[in-house]
Amino acid sequence: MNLFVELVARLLGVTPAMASDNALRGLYLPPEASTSAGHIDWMFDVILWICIFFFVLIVVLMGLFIMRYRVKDPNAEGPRIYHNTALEVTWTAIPLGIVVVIFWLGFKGYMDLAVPPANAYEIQVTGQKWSWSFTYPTGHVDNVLHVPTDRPVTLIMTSTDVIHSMYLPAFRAKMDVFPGRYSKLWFDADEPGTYPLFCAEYCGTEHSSMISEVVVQEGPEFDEWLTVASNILATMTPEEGGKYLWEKRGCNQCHSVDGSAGIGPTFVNLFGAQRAFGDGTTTVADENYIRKSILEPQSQIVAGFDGVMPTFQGRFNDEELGAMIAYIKSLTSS
Amino acid sequence: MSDHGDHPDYLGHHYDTPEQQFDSGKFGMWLFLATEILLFAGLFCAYAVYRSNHPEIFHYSEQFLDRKLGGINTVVLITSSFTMAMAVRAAQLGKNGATAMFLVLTILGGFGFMGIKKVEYEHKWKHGLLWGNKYQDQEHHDGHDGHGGEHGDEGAHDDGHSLNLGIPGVTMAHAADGAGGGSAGDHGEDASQAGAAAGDGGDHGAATHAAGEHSDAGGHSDMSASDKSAPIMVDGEEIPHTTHETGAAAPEGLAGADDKHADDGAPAYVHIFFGIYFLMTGLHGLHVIAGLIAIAWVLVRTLKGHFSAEYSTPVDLVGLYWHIVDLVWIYLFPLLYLIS
Amino acid sequence: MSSATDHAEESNYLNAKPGLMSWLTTLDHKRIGVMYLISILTAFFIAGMLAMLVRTELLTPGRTIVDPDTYNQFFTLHGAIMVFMFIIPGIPAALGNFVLPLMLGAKDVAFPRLNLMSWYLWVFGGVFAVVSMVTGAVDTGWTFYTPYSTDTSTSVINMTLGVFILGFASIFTGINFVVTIHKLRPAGMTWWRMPLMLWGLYATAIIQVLATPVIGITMLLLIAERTLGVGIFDPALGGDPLLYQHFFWFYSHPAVYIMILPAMGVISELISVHSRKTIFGYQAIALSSVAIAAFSFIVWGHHMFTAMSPMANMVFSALTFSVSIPSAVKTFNWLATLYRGHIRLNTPMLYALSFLFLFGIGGLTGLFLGTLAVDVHLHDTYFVVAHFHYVMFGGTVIAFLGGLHHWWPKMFGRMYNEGLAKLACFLIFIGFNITFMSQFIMGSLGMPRRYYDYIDAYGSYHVWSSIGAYIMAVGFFLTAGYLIHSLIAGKKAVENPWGAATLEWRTASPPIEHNFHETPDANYPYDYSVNRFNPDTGNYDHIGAPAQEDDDRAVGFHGHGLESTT
Amino acid sequence: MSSDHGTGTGHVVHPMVLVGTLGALLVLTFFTVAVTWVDFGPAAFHIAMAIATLKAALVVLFFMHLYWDKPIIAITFITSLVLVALFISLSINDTQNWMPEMIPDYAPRIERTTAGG
Repeated sequence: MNLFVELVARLLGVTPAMASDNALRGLYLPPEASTSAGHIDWMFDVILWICIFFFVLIVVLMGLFIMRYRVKDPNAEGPRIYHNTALEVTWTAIPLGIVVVIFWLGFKGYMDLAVPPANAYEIQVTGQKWSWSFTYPTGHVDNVLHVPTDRPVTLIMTSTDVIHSMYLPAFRAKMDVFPGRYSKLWFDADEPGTYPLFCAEYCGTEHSSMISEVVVQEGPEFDEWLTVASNILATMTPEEGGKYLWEKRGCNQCHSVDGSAGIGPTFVNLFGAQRAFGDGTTTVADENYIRKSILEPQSQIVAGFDGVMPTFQGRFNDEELGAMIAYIKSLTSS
Repeated sequence: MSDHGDHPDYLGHHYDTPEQQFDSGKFGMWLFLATEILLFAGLFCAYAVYRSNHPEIFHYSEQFLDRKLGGINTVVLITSSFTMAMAVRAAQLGKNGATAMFLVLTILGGFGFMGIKKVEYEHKWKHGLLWGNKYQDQEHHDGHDGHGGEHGDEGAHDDGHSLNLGIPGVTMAHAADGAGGGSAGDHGEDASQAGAAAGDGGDHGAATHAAGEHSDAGGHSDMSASDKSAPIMVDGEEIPHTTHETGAAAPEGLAGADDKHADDGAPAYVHIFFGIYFLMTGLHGLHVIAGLIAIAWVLVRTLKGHFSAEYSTPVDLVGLYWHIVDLVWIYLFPLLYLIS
Repeated sequence: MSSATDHAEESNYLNAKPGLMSWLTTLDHKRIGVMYLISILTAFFIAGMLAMLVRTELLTPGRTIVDPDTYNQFFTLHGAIMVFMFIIPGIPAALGNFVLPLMLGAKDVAFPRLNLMSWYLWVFGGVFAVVSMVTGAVDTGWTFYTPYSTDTSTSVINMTLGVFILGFASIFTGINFVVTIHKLRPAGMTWWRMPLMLWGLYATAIIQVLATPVIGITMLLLIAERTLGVGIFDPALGGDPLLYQHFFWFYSHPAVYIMILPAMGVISELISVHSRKTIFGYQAIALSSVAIAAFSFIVWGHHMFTAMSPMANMVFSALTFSVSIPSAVKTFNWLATLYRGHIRLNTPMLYALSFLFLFGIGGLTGLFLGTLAVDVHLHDTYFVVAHFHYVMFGGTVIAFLGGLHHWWPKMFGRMYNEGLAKLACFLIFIGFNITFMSQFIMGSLGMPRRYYDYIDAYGSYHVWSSIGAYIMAVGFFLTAGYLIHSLIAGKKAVENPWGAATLEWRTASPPIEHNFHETPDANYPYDYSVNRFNPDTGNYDHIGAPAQEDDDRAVGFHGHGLESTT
Repeated sequence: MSSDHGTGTGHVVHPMVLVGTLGALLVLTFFTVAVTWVDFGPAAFHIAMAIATLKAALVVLFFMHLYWDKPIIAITFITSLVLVALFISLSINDTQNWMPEMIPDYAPRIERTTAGG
C-alpha cells in the first residue's frame, strides 16, 4: 500500500527528498552554477522558441485544414496543385538560414568550452568501474569534487578500465573519460552550493551509482578545506584514518565492514585469518599481505572472488597504507 | 546467387525479355560487389587510422613480410583474373569446352594463391609474428635491416616488460611507446587549430603518411602522424625524459610514460600491425575460398551443359566476384608489403 | 473493366497453395511479406515487453522489481531487438515486400529466391539474438561500445553474430528493391510517375546496400577482438576504443534513416489518398528522400560530440544540419497537400496526422542535439532518449501502423473494426506523449541515460513516463485484438476501399497469386479521376486512365521527365 | 543498351583487349615493386596508391567490362568508392586532431584487471 502512496506522491512531484534537493531549481534546466551555463541556457531557449514557433505553425495549420476541408462527396478530388516553386524555395531557404545561425551559435559556444584557459587550477580525475576519485594538487585524494569559485578549474581525466563520462549538469559540462588517454574538461564555477555529478557513459552494473557531488566553495573557504583535508590523517588516529580512506578511496564499493558479502571479501575478521587463494595456495593475512593486496591485488586472488580489483599503486602513500592496516586490524575481534 | 535459369527456358516467369533478366542479374551483382568493397573499407580504415597513429610500427614490422611471395601472389591472382575473363568470353560465345578449360585454370590460380598464403602464414606462425598477446618479440633482425637505423634510441628508459605470452587473468602490463617517447618516433607537427602542442619534432618533421585511401574520387588528404598519446605502461616511477615546451610534468597522480624498448629498436604494440595484417589477408583469403567454390559450382554447370550462347549469366557474375577479389588484393599488396 | 470482386471464389495468394511447406518454400513476394510481418511483430512484442519491464523498474529509484544487471540486460535487449529485428526490416520487408511489386504492376521482385533467403537469414539471425537472451543476455547497450563489450562476460558474441546475419538479410532486401525499381517498372511509369512510397523504399534500399556492410565488419572485428584478442579496440593492447565508435556510427546513423525513409514513403501515400488530393511538390519529396539518403552518410559524428576532437565536432555539427532541411521540406509538403483536400479521418489518416505531429517534435528536438554547445549538456541524457523515440516510434512505428491499416484490406481481404482502431490510435498517441514528453524535461534537467537508480529529484518524471508506457501498452494490445479478430470475422474487403490511384488497388483483395490478370498500364499515381465511388458496393471502381497529355500535365512539367527507364 | 546480340549475355570482349590488359597489369605490378627500390620519401606512398588505382581501373573497365556496361553500374561502383573515401577521411580527421593541447606523451597506466570476456 505504501508503494501506491509513494507513487502518487511522486506523481504530484512531492517526494521526501524533493524539498531539500536543490539539484533542480529550474523549470526544465538545472541551476546555473558556472559562467558558461548562462550562455548555454540562452542558446537552449533560443532553439526552444524557434521550435515552438514552427511546431505551433504546423499543428495550427494542420488543425485548420482538418476542420476546414472535411470530405463531403466521396468522389470530389482536391484541386490539382502540383507545386509552387516560390513557396517551396521560401520554406527551404528560411530553415536553412535559421539552421546556419543555430550552428554558428553552437560552435562559438562550444569553442569556449573546448579550450581551457592556461592558468586553470588542475585537478586529476580517475574514473574506474563505478567510483570517481579526485586528486588535488596537494596530493589529497577524495571522492567528492570540491571547486573554488575564484579561479577556473580544469579536470584532467582518465579511466582505468572502460569509457566513463564526467557529467556536471549544473555546469552544463560533460566530457568522456577514456582508458589510455587524457581528456580535459574545464569550467569556472560561480555559484556556491552542492550539485550532483554523474557518469554519463554506460559502464556496467553500477553505472547508476557511479555518482558523486561537486561542492562549490568560495576561494578562501576552499583553500582552508583543502589544507585540512590534505593532512586529515594527522588529526586522526590511524584507525579513524583507515576508516576515512575506506570511504574516500572507494574501498566501500566492494569491501564491507559489517561482515556482509560484497564484490570483494569483507574486512571483518580479515586480519590474522588464513586466506585461501584461487590457485590453491594459502597464507596468513598479516601486514604485508594487506599491503600487497592493495598495491598488487591481482597477484593473490581469494578463492570464490574474481579479480576485478584495480591496483592502487601510486595512490596510497606509506602513511595511508599504515592507516588502512591499522583500521583492518581494528576490525578483527580478537 | 541470383540466376533464374531454374526451368528449361532460362527466362524467369516475372521477366519479359532475357535482356531484362541479364541486366537485372548484372546490376544486382554489382550492388553486392559494392557491399564487398565497403566491407573491406572497414579494414582499410582501421589500417589508415593505425598507420597514422603509429607509423613506426608499420615501418618496423614491414620487414617481416616477404615481398617476393607477395609479388608472386599478385601475379598469380592477376593471371587467374585474366583466365576468368577468358572463361566469361568463351561462355558468352557458347564454347563450353574453352569455358571449362579456362575455369580450371582460374581454380588452379586460386589454389596457387592460397598455397603461397599458407607458406607465408606458416612462416609467421613459427616466428610468433601474431596478433594481440600471441605476438612474440623478435630478438634478432632477420633480413634487411633498413628500418633499424631509424630508431636510434636516446633518452633514459628502463627495460620495460617485454610483451610475453600473457597468462590469462594476470594483468598484462604492456610496454607502450608514446608516439613521442624517447625514440626518434616519427611524429610530425600537429597542425590542429586548437594550439599545437609541438611534439619534439621527430626526425622527419611533417612526415605525411597518407593512409590507405584507395579511391581516386576522394583525394589523398595529407594526414600528418599526430603525436597523440598512445596507451602507456610504466612500472611505477615516471621518467620525465623529453622536455616539452607546453607539456607540464606528468601529473604525479598518474604514472608518466616510459618508452619500452624490449630489444633493439622494436616499437611497442607491434602486434597491432599483425592483427591488421591477419584480419585483412585472412578475410581476403576467405573470399578467395568462397570464389573458388563459386567457380567450381559454375564449372560443374558448364560441364552439365546448362549454358549456351543465349544464356551464360552465372559465369559472368562469378567472374565479376573473382575480379573484385583480385581488385582488393591489388590494394592489399602495396599497403602491407611495400611500406617504404 | 471487369472488377475482380465478382470472382468471389477465385483463389488468392493466401489459399492458392495449402500447407506450411508451401509457405516456407514460397517465392511469392506477398507471402514473404506476410511471413516477415508475422516475424517482425513477434520481435516487436518481445521488445515491447522488455520496454514495459524497463519502465516498471524505473517507477521508483533503487530496486523496484529487478537488480541492476537484469535491468541492464532489459534495456540492451529492448534496444537491440527493436533496432535490428523490428524497425530496420519493418516497413521495407513487411509492407514493402508486399506492396512494391504490386505498385509496379510486376509479377514479383527481381530476385525471388534472394528474397526468401533474406527472410531465412532474418530468422537465423533472430535465433542467435534470442539464444543470446538465454545464455547470459548482453548488458552492453545496443551499441556494444568497447572496451566494455570486450570485457563483459555476457554473451556479446551471440548477439553480435546475430546482428551480422541480420545485416545480410537487410542487404539482400536492399539489393532486391534497388534492382526491381530500376528494371521492373511497367511501360509508362517513368521515374517521375512512380508512387512516392517507391521513392522512399528506393532511398532506403540504397542506404541498406551501402551502409550495412560496415556494421558487418564492425561486428566481425568485435568478435575477433573477444575471441582472438586482436587488440584493435582494446586500449590495454594499444587499440583505440574511439575507432569502434566511428565504425559503429558510420552504419548506425544511416540505419536511422533506413528506419524513417520508408515511413515517409508511407505517409506521402496516406496523406494524398485520404485527403483525395494530388501530393504537393512530388519532385521535392522524391528528391528529398534521395538527398536524405546521401547526407545520411556524412553526419555520424553527432553521436560522439563528447568523445571527438573539436575539429571533428565542428565538421560533423555543420554537416548534421544539412540533413534537417530535407525532412523539414517534406513535412511542409505534406502539410500543403492537406490544403483544400477532402480529408477523411479514418484510421490510416489518423496515424498519418499523428505522424506529422510526433515527427515534427522529433525532428525539431534534433536541432538541440545538433548544436554543439547545447549537445554537451544534453548528450547521453533522457533528452536524447526522448528525441529518438519521438522520431523512431512517433515516426516509423506510427507510420507502420498507418500503412498496416491502409493496406490491411489489400493484404488479407478483410476490414477491421474502425471504432476500436480509432480508440487504439488515440490511446497510443496519448500514452506515447505522456511517456516521452516527461523524458524531454527530465533529460534537460540532467537525468543521464541507462540509469537503474536515480536521485529523487527525477522521481515524478519517471512515474509519469511509466504511466504513459502502460497506456501505450493497452493501445497495442487493443490493436492486436481487433486486427486478429478482423482476420477471422472481419467484413469482406472490396478491391479499392480508399479510392487510391496506385496500381496495387487494381487487383483483387487479397490479390491473386500472380498479381494481375493483365499488367495494368501506369498512370500518374495521385490522379484520382481514374476511379469513381460505387455507393452500393462501397468500392472505388477503376474507370480508366486519362488521356496521355492530361497525364503529362499532371506531372506538372509537360512530360519531359526521365523517359528512359535506365 | 550496350551493343550486344540481344540474347542477354552482355558484350563479348575481343581477346586481344584482355591480353593487353593482362600485360599492362603485370607491367604495373613490376612498377609497384620497383618504386620501393628508389627512395621517393613520403611521396612513395602516393605513387604506390596511384599505380594500384590504375591497376584497379584496368581490371574494372576491361576484365569486368564496365567500359561497355550501362552507366548505372558505373555510378554504383563510384558511389561505393566515394563512401569509402568519406569513411576513411572523416575518421582520420578525428584521430589526427585529438585534444592537441593535451599533455603529449603522457598517458595513464593501463592494466586489464579482468581477464576479458
